[in-house]
Amino acid sequence: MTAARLTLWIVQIMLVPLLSPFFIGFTRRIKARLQNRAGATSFQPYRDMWKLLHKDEVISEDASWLFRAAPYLIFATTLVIGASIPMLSTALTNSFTGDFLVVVYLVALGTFFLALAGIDAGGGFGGFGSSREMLVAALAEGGLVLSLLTLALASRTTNLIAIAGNIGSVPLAGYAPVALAFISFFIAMLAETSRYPFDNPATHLELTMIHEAMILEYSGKRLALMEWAAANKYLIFLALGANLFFPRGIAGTLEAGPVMLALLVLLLKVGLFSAVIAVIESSIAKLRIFRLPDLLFTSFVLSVIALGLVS
Amino acid sequence: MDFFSSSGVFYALIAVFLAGAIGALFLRRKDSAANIWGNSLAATGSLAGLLFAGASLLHGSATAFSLGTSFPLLTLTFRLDRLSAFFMLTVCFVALICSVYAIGYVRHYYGKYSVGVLGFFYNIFIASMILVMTVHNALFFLIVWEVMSLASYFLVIYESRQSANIRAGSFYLIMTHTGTAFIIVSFLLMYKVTGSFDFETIAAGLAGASALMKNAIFLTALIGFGVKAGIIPLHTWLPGAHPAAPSHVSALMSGVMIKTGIYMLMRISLDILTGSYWWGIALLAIGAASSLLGVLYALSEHDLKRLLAYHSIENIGIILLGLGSAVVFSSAGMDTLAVLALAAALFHTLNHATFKALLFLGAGSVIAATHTRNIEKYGGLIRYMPLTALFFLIGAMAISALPPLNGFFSEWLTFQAMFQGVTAFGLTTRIVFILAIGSLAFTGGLAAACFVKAFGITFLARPRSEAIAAAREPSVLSRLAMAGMSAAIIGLGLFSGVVMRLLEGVAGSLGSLRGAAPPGSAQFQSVSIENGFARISMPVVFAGIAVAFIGVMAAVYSFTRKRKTITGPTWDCGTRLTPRMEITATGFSRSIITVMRGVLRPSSETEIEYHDANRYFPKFGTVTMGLRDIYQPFIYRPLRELTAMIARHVRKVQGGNVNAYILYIFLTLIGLLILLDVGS
Amino acid sequence: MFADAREKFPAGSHPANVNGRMFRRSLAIRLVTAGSTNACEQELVALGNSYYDVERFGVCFVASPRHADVLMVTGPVTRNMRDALLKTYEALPTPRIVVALGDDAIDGGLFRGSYAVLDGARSVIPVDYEIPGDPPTPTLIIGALMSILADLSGMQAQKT
Amino acid sequence: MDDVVSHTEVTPGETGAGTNAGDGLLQRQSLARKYATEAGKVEMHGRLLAFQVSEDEIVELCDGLYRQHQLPLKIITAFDERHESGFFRIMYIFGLPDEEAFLAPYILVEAAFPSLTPKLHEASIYERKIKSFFGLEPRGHPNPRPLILHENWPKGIFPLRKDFDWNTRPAEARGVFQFRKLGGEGIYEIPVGPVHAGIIEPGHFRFSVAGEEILLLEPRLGYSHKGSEKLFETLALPDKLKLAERISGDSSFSHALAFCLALEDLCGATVPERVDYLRVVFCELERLANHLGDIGAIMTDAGYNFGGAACGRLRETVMRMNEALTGSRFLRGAAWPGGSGINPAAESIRDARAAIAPLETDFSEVMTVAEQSGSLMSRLKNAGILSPAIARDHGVRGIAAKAVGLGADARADHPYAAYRKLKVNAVTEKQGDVFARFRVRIREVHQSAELLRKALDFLVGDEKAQDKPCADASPLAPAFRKNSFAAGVVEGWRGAIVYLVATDSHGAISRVDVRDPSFLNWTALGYAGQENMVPDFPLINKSFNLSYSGNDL
Repeated sequence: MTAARLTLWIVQIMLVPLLSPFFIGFTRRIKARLQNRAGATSFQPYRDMWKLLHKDEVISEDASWLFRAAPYLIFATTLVIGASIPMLSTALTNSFTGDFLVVVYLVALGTFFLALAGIDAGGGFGGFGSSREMLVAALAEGGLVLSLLTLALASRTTNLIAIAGNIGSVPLAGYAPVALAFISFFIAMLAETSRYPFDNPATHLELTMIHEAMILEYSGKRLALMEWAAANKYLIFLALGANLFFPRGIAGTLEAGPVMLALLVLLLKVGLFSAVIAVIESSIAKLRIFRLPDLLFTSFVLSVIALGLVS
Repeated sequence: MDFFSSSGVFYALIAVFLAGAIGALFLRRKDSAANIWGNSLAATGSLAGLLFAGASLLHGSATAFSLGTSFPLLTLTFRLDRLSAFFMLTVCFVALICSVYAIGYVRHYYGKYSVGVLGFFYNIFIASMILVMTVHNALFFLIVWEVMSLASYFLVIYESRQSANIRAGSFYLIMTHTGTAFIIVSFLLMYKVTGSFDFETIAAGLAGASALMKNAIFLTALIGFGVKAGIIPLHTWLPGAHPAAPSHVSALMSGVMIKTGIYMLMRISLDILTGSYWWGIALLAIGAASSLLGVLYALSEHDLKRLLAYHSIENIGIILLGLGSAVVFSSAGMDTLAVLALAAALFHTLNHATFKALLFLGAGSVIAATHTRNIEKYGGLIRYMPLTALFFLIGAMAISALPPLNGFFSEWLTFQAMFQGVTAFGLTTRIVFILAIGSLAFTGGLAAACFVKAFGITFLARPRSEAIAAAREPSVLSRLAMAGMSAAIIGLGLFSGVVMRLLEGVAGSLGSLRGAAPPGSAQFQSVSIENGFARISMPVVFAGIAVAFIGVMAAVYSFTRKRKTITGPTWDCGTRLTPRMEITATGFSRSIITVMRGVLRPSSETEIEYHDANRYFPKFGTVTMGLRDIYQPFIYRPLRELTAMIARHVRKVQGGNVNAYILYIFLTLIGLLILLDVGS
Repeated sequence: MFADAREKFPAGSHPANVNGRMFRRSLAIRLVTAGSTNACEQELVALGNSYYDVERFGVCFVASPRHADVLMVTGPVTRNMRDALLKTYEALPTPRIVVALGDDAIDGGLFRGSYAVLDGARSVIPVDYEIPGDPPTPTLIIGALMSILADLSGMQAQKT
Repeated sequence: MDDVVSHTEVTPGETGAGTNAGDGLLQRQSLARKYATEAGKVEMHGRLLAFQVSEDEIVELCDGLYRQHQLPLKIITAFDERHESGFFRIMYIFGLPDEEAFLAPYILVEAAFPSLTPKLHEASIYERKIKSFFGLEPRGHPNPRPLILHENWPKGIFPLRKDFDWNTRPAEARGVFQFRKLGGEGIYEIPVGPVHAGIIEPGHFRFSVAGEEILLLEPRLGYSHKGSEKLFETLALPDKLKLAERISGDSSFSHALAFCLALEDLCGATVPERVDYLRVVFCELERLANHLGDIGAIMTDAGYNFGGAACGRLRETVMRMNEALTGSRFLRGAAWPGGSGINPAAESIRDARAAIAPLETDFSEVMTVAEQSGSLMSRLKNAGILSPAIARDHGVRGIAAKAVGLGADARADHPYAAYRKLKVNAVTEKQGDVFARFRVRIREVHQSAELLRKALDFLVGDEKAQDKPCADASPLAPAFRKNSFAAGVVEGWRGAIVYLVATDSHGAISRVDVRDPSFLNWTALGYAGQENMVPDFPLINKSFNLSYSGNDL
């Protein structure tokens, strides 16, 4: 392993946790702007996390070790995923954990423990959040797997980093399924990252929450980890969307120049994605809970069609 | 090595089981003696079987031996090819763990039910499963098959003071004999073409048979063995029968007995016959339906063992997805891909045996400690049974296909096999594969949802009934058994590369796939499929999670070690939380059931009584939620009525009792046989 | 201008274990309405509108007391809310800051002495800051929060 | 008319503006004959016609008034008069629509009274309150559970009895409230509140669910109970007025005005025309601010951030108009018996007049966008449907009633202030869902803007009168009728607010009963919630937006 490779590996692993709070803050900032407000700066999540890491913790006496361990495990899965997806350079291959099914199921692993942690304290809303999270996650899985499979088949590999490298060379005729798959992926992404119209990350209403309800019982460092892991997951999905469906700009080598450029382009692309999400969250209402499955089935059907079209 | 795979060892281990069975019966007056004798001999026999099957598997080529008699038809032939060896290995491994577990577990039957009788049927049951996997003669197969069915029937009705168990047992008996009837027809058809009951001869002789005949053989076998495997819609006996048996027997029934059906389906569709395209499509369709419906029914259950039983249907579905893909590939001459798909099916067979057995053993411990199977009465058990909780969690993660455990790898492999199906075929077949992939993806998500429910409601939060506080861990041996199974689950995940190579060998040894190039390669535990189309390294996945987990913990600890952590009551919005305010299993899964109402047909009945005529002051109200049974009114009753009608019209025989019912089916089948005879 | 909140918005106790830097521009508030007349709530809601936009100062209202740094109390604390207020206070992770908002919460206001109230938050939990007004206007509340933040940051300086 | 109590000498000019008082008196006497069983015993208390009925007759009488004569039940209240007459008085006040008068049969009881509830379900909540606070047993009530006072309140102590001292604080009692329990496997309860996640008043909601569908919903209130009714008996008169402003902070002006109307009736005061118009301005500004806030909050709760933010901004502009006109964002101090507590400067009135049109245009533009949002409409429509039958039986008032087509509006039925001249037609919708309540608010915003325009136009045109003192802001010391009663009804933005004020033999105020519309509407909220999905409930609740403080008092 060369020094360049090693450096880039370290950068890639650090990239997700370091950048992710910014994009949460950035999305909130744009939403505030769209509501005629200044809003907090995009760096607010760092401040909040810093504060939480300095605070003491109150843990429910009904909660078990699982509640205590879950934040670490959930955060850890996002780190592993962060190291398995295309971020800066496609020269940084990962044939160990880079398979898209590994990523999808690592996400599921995090969701599994998040949902269990939601139940663990026995509060009034945690179980509700878990139940809804599992409903959404289970139904999102079909669209997610099949949309990524569309890319995998179009680029003849299931390795995400390799997909990012190959998908650019798919002939123009091949873009129809990719476009369909993108819509499908985008819907699944909104579901997986607890965004509109599935979940309202800004809500104060316990009865409507999904993600927030599961972490209502967390405080201090574990809350920071949970929020951070959610931010990581958000960035992971944004980066997947940006780099798999719009791979332009990602470096093909390990050289510093292209990699720096790739970082810049990635920031731009992910920033654009967050802006789109912010616009969506400002302009539509959250869906009723039993309308959500329809949307997720739509995602599934779209990617079925996309797969049928892949040549 | 050769010693272990010799016929002597085989006969000896069968003898051990017989000794265990008969000895237990003799010792029936002394419960503890019967327990120790019956279960330790079962464990010994299983261990010997494990070694024997393992040695045979590594040995490579098939071994055959026979117990000769002077009548040629009645020569008892055993043949251990890799497929048999693999299945026998699975049976023996699970049986070993279950037997060790049972030594501790069976104690709670002391003085209530005869432990000797349990030991008798238990040993017979295991031995018969081993024999089913190894006899090579259709007639003897039917005999040991019947012994297996009867032994399991008696185990199902073991807790005979509960009438529900008797009912479940009777239904099982009817269904399994219906299945057997179809199997008999299938074998008779084979005999008709080949004039032999020996599987080897049959395989050779069937090559030239007509397509109609082959289809008939496959179809009857599919129904016959499908009943045992629990495919939808032939599954109806399974969720009643598996839970009724003692938990270590449930583990065996759900973990391995239903695999006898899978074993024979593999044997017939790819070894004895050469798979045809439509069979594969049919298997894929059945697999998709069984996996999806199985997990959906599981979601709606709040009886812990029934929930697990439904998951067996789901996993049989997943195995059939692999098998179906293999048959489709094989029919198109893509033997390499067929081997890949079959290896996936075999791997999942093995994996399901391990985690389902573990889950049943965990459930058994919970039930023995709480005296109820109703999840709604559990809660907070993780505090009283921490190890059981941990083992159950491992099983739950594995069955939910979460990395880095074994369930993930076999689902990954199944996915990969089906991905190949999407690329390899034209639009129609491709759509079938896409939908099968979709069903597997949804199944995975729903299974995770179901086990969040099963684990979360059972072990987490606060106890919902007083009995929970008295719950204690099971005996040391039981815990040891569960620990062993957990280790196997982790090990199979971690070393999936090695196992996969082995299973490719097993798959490649089947008649129609012999000589296929291996589909994948495994170097340093990094598995690669189809020239690098997909690559994965389970040890790295495992290590990645572990290192990240420990790293995050260490980093956070070093940063925050001065912070205090105090415990307080759960936040309750300023009221007082009671056990009634925790989410229930019914509540947890109701949303998914509501979404799937088109398939599941949920029902809800409200009953309210009022104080006043205005109906504004209710006295009490009850809401009952459930699912409407669609199999009885839409499949079984019409079938029964059809049969009865035919019987009435043709023979004017009075219907209604079980024997007549079986008789009708026999008659119908014989009719079918005659038809085929005319046709060929 | 809001240099010393402890002089401007004084109360009996002072928050313990505050590390000055930790609350810099990050303050999560959990509101407990302990029998307020709903006027204070209206003004707190108004803090979120585009005129006041309290979020830009890093101040937010959170759903769970576990997530909160500040317990804000409005209303004279009714007899029926006493337990709930106490429970909420105990649910906050330390260091926690209690702010009584409005005259009612400070000493019961017009309701002082009534059989059904307990005459302000102070009688149930230790209060760190008091923001007077009936109800205080959003401008006043923002100013008070800013000076409380400044005061909290100043604590570190005093200690070291 | 020999038995007409002599202290109700009513002279022309004292009965309040608008009607010819002499005619009014005759009219009321004939009305009393029409409705009362024994008209000879009618006591005239200004606009309130009281007559005693025996315990055996009261149920049938009230039922007849309610069903045959279609008189709306305004309030049922009790008085502890044991120190004077040895009895408790229970009074049933019905409105006489279009007559600006009230019909008030009453009974005198010692320890129990016949329950109206089996015949007239609306009475249930009043009877439960009387039981809790006076310790009088409603005979024949199917389930007279205590109200507002929680288990920490010891049994046998009744705060509104005269022998209970207002500032005694009895020791904490222990007990557990029994919510309705729904049987069935897998049914569980979600407790929400009294400490809510958002910025909301304290109340508890108990959901029985098995999944997302609400199978049973039981609200539980009383957390805001501050003993206001008792405080009304002890505070000095200016403080009583302040207290009225603090019954429900968002309805400060309407509550205080209803109190003022009752006081004016008690002392026979008249108010100048200018004050009548100022009152309309303040009433409508209050309505405007709250409706804008609610419309925004409904959209925010549905997750429609654009509309939520826009309406939050619009509401703030109204709050600032309030401040510019009165110096208080909540119009505090504006209501004053016999006049107006605040006399806005001519300039600020002109500014306010000029601000109405841009505000309304702005609002219309926002709502045009919002009502085209399919996602928002799908959240609002068919959620939280309240059936007209349940609404009628529970006596639902205000927005919730208008949304099911029950068009009661005190501004039209019981006009006060300048509403007598500015004709108001109640806004109604049919569906009874969240959207209907949303629509009622939107239409009332436009209605308010129209009324504001007219009222402000009058005030601008009446600028000459500007300098004339329109309020006697000197220390309040009016002479009230002795041993008398008066009612004040004001259509607050939530619905009709009723004040019933009684004086003792010294002419001092001895009891004030306040009925916010929320008191009745809370009883129906559970029905609107049932069979909906749990995550839709906050939206349903917000579409009612009932007062906790106004209910708990």
